Amino acid sequence: MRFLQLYNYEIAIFLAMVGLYIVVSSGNLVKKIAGLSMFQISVFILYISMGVVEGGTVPILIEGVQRYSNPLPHVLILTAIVVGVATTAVALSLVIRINEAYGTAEEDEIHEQDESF
Amino acid sequence: MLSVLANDLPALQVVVPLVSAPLCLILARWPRIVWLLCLAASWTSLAIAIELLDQVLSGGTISYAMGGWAAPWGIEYRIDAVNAYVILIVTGIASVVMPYANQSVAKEIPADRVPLFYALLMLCLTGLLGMTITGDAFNVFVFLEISSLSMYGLISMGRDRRALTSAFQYLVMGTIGGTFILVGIGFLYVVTGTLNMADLAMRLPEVTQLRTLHTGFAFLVVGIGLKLAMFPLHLWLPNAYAYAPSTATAFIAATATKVAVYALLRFVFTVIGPVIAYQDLPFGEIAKVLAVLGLVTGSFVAIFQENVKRMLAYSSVAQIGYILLGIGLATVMGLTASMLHLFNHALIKGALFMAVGCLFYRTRSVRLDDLRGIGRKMPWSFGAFVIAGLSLIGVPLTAGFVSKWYLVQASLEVGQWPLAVLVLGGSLLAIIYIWRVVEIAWFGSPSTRAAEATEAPLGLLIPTWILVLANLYFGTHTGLTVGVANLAARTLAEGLR
Amino acid sequence: MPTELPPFLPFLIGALLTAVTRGRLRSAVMLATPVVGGICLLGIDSGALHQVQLLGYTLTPVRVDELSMLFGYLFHLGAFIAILYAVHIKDTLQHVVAMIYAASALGAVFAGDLISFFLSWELLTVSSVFLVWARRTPQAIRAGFRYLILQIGSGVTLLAGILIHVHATGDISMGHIGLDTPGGWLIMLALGLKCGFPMLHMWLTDAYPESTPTGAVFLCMFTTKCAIYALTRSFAGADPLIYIGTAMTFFPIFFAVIENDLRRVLAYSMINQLGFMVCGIGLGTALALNGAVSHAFNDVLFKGLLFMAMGAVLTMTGRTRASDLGGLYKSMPQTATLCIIGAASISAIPLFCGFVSKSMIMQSALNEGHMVVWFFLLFASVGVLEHAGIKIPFFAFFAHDSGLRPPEPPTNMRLAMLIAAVLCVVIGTAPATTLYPLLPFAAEYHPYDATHVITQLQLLMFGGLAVFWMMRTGRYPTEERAINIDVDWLYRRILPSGISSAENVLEPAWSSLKRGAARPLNGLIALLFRYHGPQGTLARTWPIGSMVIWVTVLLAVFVVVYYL
Amino acid sequence: MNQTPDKKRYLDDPENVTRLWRRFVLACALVAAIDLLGLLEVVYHRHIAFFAEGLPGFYAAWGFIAIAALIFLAKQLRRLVMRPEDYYREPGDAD
Repeated sequence: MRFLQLYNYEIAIFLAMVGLYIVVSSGNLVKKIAGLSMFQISVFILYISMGVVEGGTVPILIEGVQRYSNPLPHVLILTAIVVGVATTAVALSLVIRINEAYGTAEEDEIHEQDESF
Repeated sequence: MLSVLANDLPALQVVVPLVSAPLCLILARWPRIVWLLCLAASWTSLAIAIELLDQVLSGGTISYAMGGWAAPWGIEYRIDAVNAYVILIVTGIASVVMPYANQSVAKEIPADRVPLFYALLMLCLTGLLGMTITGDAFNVFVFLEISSLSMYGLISMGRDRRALTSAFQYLVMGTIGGTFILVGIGFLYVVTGTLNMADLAMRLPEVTQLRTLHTGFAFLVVGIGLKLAMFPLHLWLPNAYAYAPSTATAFIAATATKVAVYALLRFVFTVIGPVIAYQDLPFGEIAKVLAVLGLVTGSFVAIFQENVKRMLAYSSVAQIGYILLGIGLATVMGLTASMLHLFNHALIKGALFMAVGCLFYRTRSVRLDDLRGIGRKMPWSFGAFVIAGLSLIGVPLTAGFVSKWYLVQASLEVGQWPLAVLVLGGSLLAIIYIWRVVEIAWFGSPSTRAAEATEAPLGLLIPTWILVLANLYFGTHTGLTVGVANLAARTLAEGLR
Repeated sequence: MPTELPPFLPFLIGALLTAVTRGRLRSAVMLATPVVGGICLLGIDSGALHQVQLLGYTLTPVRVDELSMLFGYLFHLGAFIAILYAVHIKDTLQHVVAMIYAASALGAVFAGDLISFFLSWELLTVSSVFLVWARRTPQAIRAGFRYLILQIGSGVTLLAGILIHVHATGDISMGHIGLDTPGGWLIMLALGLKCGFPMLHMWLTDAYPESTPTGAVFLCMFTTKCAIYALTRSFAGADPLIYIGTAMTFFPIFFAVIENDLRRVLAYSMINQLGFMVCGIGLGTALALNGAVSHAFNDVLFKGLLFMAMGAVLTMTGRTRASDLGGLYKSMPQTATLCIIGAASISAIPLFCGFVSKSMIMQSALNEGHMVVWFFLLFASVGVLEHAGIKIPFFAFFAHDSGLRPPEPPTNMRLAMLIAAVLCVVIGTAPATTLYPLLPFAAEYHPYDATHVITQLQLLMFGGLAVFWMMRTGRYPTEERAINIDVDWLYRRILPSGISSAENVLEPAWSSLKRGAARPLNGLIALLFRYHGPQGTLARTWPIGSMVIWVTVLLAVFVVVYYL
Repeated sequence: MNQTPDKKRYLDDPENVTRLWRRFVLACALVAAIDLLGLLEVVYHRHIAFFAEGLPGFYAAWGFIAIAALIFLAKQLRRLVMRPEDYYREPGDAD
């Protein structure tokens, strides 16, 4: 039943694939960003899963607890989350500008307009 | 005071541009002061970089504990011949681009966004320098994202609305690349429990057979490959270079891919180690195949481009093929060639994009059609383009020749004749696409835009010609570049053979 | 110390000064350059004078020995004559590139290693093409491009040959190379293109007649002579050169007979003369090599003289076609006389300089027992008399009167021609005190003995007799306002039409291939085609989705390959 | 380019040209005659490296035959390679 024990890794892989699939399949730029975020989040889960120590608890000092999870991946992922938020913010603002310039946020329509030049 | 600072040079290398970025916004009401600040920051960076290289060459590797936290736990800045050399390239280009920026930016960016532009440029510089200088794997990711995010902003400031879509494309691709790198670093962490590169290098040999490691390496290579525009992951690059403002293009084209190449070298040679990468895994073969594909397709596509900046961008893809080829050969000679081309290509592409920026400054277009006959109207700008183009082709006495010479030698050394032929063949293709521009821009009858053009102002010409002359200088005085590149290659290749 | 100066430096400095000065000052600078350079050269020491480190090799940009000194003197002399000839024109571009051109020729003959030689070789190409372009006609521009492409081809071949040679032997010195390695063959091929090997000669007859009147004089002096120098240095005694050289003497004379443009006749004649030299190099004995280099020396003088005479005609009348000219001796008697001296020299009439050098090569062929070669050479030397000795002066200055009465060319042009003509005669009459002491190889030769003089006179006079007899009886081919196609036809006509017809043939095939065979792979092929295709589809920006697919594909490739 | 009316020149008279021609033929005959004297070792000593050189009048004959052959062959070559003057010409070319 090793397969089931690794469920959080499988969720991470599943999320990553779903996220990438959305980026590939959806023509809408906002949805692409959503997919991208999902892809990033899957990696956060991956990292957090890595930090798990069997039987450990959250790495905050608690009386009587000996086993803590590894705090380092958590710290790292805080940074990564910040990066993810920043990326999403930049991406969304770009979409706003694109929408102003083209009047649409659909990728195929944008390409159509540019090729008409 | 100075001696105290001198001990903190590695930190200052990153902190100086980092601090100047918010200052740009605080001083936004005085654009001229903003520019002067950035100029000072980039020149200071260059001075620090020169000092660091000097220290490394005389005293060996510098290790600097960030915030006083010792190495495996804290973040270490670790400078050896390799990254001292790359830092020199990045700061050198920044120092030349910054004087150029003043007039070019004023013309291309709306006045209210100029301070923002400079802030982003400084952030970008920070990110690139940080990526290079740090000795911590995760820190690489953080600085990579700093540079990437600021690059998206820089690109989106182009006047053409396609700059926006290009920036968006790059953002999606860059984020995927960054995330791949993150995954790769995570896998390395899982198998070793450390993020310090030197520490990783020590512990990885214990776990060479683990698939986790192999998968992590695959993620790293693809992720970094995206940033360095390795074929076929280069698709974001042509648009990004083509529609960004001239200054941004010149800076990014000359530095960003170089730093990504550095990151690849660092991970392959220092962290993973050449034994695993080349002997256990076929990294060398894949790199060679992709290098050749990039070299050939990049050059061919460049021939057909109607937009000069896009043409140069595709040529960058081809030139990255050369660099990758040297890495794929996995010999000291090959690495020397790669390191040399890293430097020389920065000079070449910087000069070319700056020259094109000069043309754009007067004609407001980079389409070949509009540039018809411009050569005779703007002989100095176009002369710079031609000489840098000769260097790109690899004509003797220019910098481009030196690196190609070494690359050919490296290919012959391992008995790979076809590669040497390909390298020379690539030069022939470069002749074609550079010649196309020369033929149209020099011999064509002037277009309406070209007819009204006059020579670009000195503020643009002088920095451009500095890079052009650097191309000629380093084509004839190879002592410095070859010496350092060879030292860097030997540093990298310690684990080789 | 003047002796420490690299021989090419005075010319480079001269080029710089020429670019910034004007008027009389510039004329003085230009004329002083070869004089100063020549004085420096007189005092130069033998041996490797300058060495620099580049790319891990020790380069020797200046290496002096007797062979390079001979060419050094020759190029200074030639440059002085050509500069004097050109000094009146007001075209900064031409003056500057001519100086750089001379400098690169000197760089080539004094280069002590293959890399320096290669650099000079490329500079030779790049500077010389401007002498063609300076004519500024559309034809000249196009001819210049064709010239440039072939010459760059020669440069690339040379570089490839050098790389292979250096890699095989580890030796970069400019010395004997020989044909033992593929590198040697490539180097010879590259040199061969520059000195007009058969089938590689077309740039010469294509571009030289399109160049400016003064540019052609420079062109005829340096490029091919550098190639002769290099062949002498590196391929002396290579057997194939004997036969290549013989072919070079032989085929151009037929073209020269029927060619209408007199400067093109001279270009063909040049290949013919180069053939004698190449043949001598191939024979490889001390006498033959002396013959080759001394013939190169004399060729600069008499071919330069003939090009100057035709350049004078072109300058004064604006035309060089035989069918347009004639009767010019009436108003240009001095030019006509000087031209005849050049014609006599190239025809190797005794007392003129061609006689004292060509005989050495002919004699060597006999000595070495190459009878067939000797017969062909003899045939070719009579042919020279026909097209260069008689046709050039006859059709330009005599023949039917064209009615043109141009005045004599400017004084400096006449003076330059006079110097060349005087040298032709002086060397022709007193070779033992002028030319022979300069020769690099140890071989005694005395051209003036009764048998040789009389047989040569017989040969030439009866050849002349045949020409005039055919002219008087109408058997001589008339001057036609026409051109003759040569090997360049292949790429000026056949290649372009071939490409377009191939397109016509292949286009339907390609589209049916796309339609029929490729349905399952349609996506992939469409992807590839979009990528490699013409610019229309390439201008398209890629959708983000397909980029991401590439990322995943590549990741999959890496993972799979790593797992295997 | 036109000057004052030409004065009559020596070569303008066909008579004179014919006269020159005859003199040239005579000179040729003389040179050939010397060869015959050389054969008899009268005037000078002939040295011969190759049997053909020993034939009387070899050089003279070879000179004449070579030119005749050359011109004949060149005329045949014309059929193969001669093209109109504007063969390569493109619009806009100067004369």
